[in-house]
Amino acid sequence: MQAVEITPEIVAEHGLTPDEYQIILDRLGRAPNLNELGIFSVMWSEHCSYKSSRRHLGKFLTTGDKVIQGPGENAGVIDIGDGDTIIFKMESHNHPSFIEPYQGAATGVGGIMRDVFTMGARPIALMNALRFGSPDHPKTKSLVDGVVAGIGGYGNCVGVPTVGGETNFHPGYNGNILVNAMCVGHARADKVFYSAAKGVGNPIFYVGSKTGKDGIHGATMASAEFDDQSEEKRPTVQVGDPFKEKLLIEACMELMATDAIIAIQDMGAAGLTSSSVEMADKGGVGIELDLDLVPQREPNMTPYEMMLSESQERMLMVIQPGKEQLAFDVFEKWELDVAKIGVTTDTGRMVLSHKGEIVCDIPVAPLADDAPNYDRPHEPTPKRPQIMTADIAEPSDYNATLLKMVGCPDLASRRWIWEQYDRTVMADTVDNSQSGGDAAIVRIHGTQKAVAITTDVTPRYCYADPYEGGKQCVAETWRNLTCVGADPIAITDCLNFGNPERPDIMGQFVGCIEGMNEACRAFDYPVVSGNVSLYNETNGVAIPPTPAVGGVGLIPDLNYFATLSGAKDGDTLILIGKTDGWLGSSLYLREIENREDGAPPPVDLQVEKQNGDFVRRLIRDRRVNAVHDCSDGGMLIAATEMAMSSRTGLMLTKPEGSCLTNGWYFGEDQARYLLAVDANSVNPILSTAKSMGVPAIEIGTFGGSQLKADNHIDLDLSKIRATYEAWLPTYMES
Amino acid sequence: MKAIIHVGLKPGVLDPQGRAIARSLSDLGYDEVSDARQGKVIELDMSGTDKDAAEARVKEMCEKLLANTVIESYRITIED
Amino acid sequence: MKAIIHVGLKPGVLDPQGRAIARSLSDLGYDEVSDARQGKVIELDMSGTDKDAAEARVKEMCEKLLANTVIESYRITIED
Amino acid sequence: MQTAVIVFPASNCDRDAAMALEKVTGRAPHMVWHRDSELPSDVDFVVIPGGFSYGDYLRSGAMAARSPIVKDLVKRAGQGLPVAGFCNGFQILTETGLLPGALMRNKGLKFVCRPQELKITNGNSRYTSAYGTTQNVVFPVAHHDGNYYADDSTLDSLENEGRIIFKYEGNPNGSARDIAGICNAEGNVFGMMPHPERAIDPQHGGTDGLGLFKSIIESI
Ligand SMILES: Nc1ncnc2c1ncn2[C@@H]1O[C@H](COP(=O)(O)OP(=O)(O)O)[C@@H](O)[C@H]1O
Ligand SMILES: [Mg+2]
Repeated sequence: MQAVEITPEIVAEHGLTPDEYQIILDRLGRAPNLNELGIFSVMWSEHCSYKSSRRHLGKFLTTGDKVIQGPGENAGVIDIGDGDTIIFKMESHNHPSFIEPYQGAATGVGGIMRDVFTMGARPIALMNALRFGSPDHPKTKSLVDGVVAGIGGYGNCVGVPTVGGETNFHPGYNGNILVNAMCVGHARADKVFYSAAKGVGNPIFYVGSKTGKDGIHGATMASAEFDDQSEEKRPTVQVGDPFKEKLLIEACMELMATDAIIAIQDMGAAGLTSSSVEMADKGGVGIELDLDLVPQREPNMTPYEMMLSESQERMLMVIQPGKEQLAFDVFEKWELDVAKIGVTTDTGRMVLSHKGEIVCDIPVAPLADDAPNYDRPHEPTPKRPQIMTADIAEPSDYNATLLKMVGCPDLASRRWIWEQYDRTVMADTVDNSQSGGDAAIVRIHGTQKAVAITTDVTPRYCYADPYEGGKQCVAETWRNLTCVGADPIAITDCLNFGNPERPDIMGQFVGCIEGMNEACRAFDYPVVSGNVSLYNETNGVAIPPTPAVGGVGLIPDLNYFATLSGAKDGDTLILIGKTDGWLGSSLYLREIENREDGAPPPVDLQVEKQNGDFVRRLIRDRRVNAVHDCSDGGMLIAATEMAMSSRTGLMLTKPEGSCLTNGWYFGEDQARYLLAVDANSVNPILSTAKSMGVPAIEIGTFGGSQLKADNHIDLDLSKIRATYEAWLPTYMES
Repeated sequence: MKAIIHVGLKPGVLDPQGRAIARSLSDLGYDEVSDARQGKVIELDMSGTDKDAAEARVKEMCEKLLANTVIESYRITIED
Repeated sequence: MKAIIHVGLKPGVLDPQGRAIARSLSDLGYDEVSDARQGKVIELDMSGTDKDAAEARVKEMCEKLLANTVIESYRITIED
Repeated sequence: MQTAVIVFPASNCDRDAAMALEKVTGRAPHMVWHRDSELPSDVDFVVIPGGFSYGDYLRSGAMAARSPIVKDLVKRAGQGLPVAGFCNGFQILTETGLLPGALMRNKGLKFVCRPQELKITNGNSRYTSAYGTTQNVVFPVAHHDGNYYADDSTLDSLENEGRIIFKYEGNPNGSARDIAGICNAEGNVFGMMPHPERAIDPQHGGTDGLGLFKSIIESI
């Protein structure tokens, strides 16, 4: 091999600090060659080593009755009874999507699916959480267009329904959009696969697509702050092949049905390097690979390129000796590349050969164990003063205000997005005609059970107060699962932040995690998987802290669930939870008053739990016709969404003694739900609520074709709907 | 005038479409085909008569809209 | 040898992609563009040296697979 | 009654089609691999399922239409075997020439997934007889290339011969004459872009798809 002298410049180009390089020198007792340096650099990148976040992630509640596998594997695994498990995870593909929105988003979807099926689960649902810059920003429209097309292009082709997500616009994301994708899969409990390579002398198989020169250094790129030049550098982004992915899923499922696989790991960021190191490290074995045997897309690839390539749709597996032929047969049937490229050893070393030479020979343990683990300085975000509702002027025209709200970028209908996603493929999406709901409902094939899935975070709260915002995003997912009648079980997360080397950003990160964790503990709602994306920052301007949370719950029997549509003429609208009219950091304040300030609404976790448990009980007892929680935009927006979805008008009456009118309509007090119930169920529900200490009041009646509220609002529902549906398509087509 | 623009994937970028075509041709018995690539051709009808000026404009269109220069390269021909 | 195959929609078949391109270009201010069409180019790497024989084979490939003659027409060029 | 579903690489509605057939016939269909050279001899009805066979590369359905199994399928269809293609299956049927025309990119250029109202324009066909007096049904659509094209004389003869079985109410993709589903002259081969197999269970939001499967099964 040509000897490249490792200079300090080369070390720096690999994103390693002099101190980190010194550790490598100490461990090896010599200078690394370029291949070895490349391997250390990707293993110790922020993306793979979580060096800034690891110690804080350790605070999360990660265990519980229903947790089969918490963080640390490719995805989390929970028990949903009857021998069924649900396997899920969320992941970011922010930087690639900014550079090449279609392929960036597509490969994000492909990558997260592999994390799930590598564990033995058939993917059954996809979700996505998207944040774009201001609609006025010149790049936003084409980014939305490309990202949405990419998500659909990949998921639709593979044939996994994309059932929900969230989309926000804010200038804070102008230079760094967020594309977080979540995948949920189903496996039988005795067919869950793990990544620890076991045994010595066992064959290592490479399957899937060939290795090309795609995205070399992609993992390091995802950890480096953007500057304006990065658009010029135009790093190679990976191109996805959903057709290959579909074949890979079917082939893996077929081989997994046998006992041929000892361990399996997808090749994600840092490809062959991280997959082989992780398998070896977890299994406490060594690994020997002959790189000449790696299926290659281009001639003359170097060991460095092969080890660092991020070509998509590839897997690594340790196969039971004697079952090699079976593995070849299955992958050849599905027309995939398959090769035996190495064996497990008892040396604890990673040894790579290429054209008859040893091109890497390093101990495996330090790659993982000695990865840097920083305690970065962090400063708490200063508390903001509370804004008094009385200090916010009332709008002179509530009709116009409501129309402005339902037509604003963050509340307007997402139909233009979700109609590009196949939501009904696999024929287990429940209630497929309705996509504005609180949580998606996907049946476990062949049963009457279903999983409920939601993604949520309110970055403006996290920015105002990371700790309260962290509590809120977990609470909102819990609430959204409750709204459909599910038992919330566990979450995954995708923590998107700026540069962790800045104490204020690190303060946001720590604050959000601590708030999230407190909510997880209060609800017994552990974190089972997740992902961290740092350095989302351009020219020193960071994104708002955005810890996206993906919640998963179980509907044990599909005879008992709810959605936000289903209110009938004559039904009564009941509001659960207390309303103080909290307008600080609300959407109303931003959209109507042009102010982004004030403390966000506090989250009382005990009250959340009590109110939510009460609502779920009512759904299980089939005493409600429709349910929706109050979130962005407050009660009036939630009530309007319910009326639109149920296709019936609504007359709202503000109870005597309630808070000021603008706060009543648009306040974002937490722990609140709206229920549509039969008129004759009202009294029994109110009295049960009273006996349990749950605040509940009657606030309206469904019927007609108008939305009316006291003497403030009188609008045709069709007009509201037209405004609500118009914004996004008009924007995209302008 | 007419502008004819060929847009193809840059060398080294995965071309799943081309691969599938090559595979399918070989299944049909066309063994002489060893590889295939697929690209786009965009043909524009343009007013004006100055070819050089047109080419410069079309180049701009490619950079802005017609090609995704992160993964694609393009070639322009101007015809009368 | 290389075979280069241009596949385009037949005249009279509405080309929604071409229309969209023309519209986007005019939105971007390229008023000189009056119309646009989008087609495919397929490039095949082929063994052999007899150009005429190759052309005949490629014609067969087009009829059998590469073009859908209900809506598309094609043009073949063989290069060394 | 024995049915079959053909499985191509990246078919993705094969399981859904099988569920629908089993629900209506009480018997699991044969799942036939695209590389097989013959359909099982006992088959009475074949479904070509939706999906993205071969990634929809080149043209939707083009490569699947040249698969080994399709030769036998074309032969058997010519002998009168009922064959239905949904979504990608419809695209494959037009690519084989069993059905006329072609399915082009949606007029709006975007993939479109939504519950779609359809009008039954021929209630006497082998695929619609069980609908009785029902005139409109709702099936989901989910496709990128569903824009049906044929030249005017083909369209006229489809229309005159009663071979347009379903039309869209509110055209989602630009299809000529709002065509959603057509059959061949003999009436045994049928293709449509919407997905009847995703409308067979109340939890799908409706069961309008069942009538289509019942119709063809009863006709055999
Ligand atoms: N990117 C997206 N992909 C799919 N569905 C989306 C997306 N963004 C929003 N949605 C859907 O739009 C609806 C409204 O979203 P959102 O306002 O975030 O709901 P909530 O306030 O309940 O969290 C939800 O049903 C959500 O699933
Ligand atoms: Mg909600």
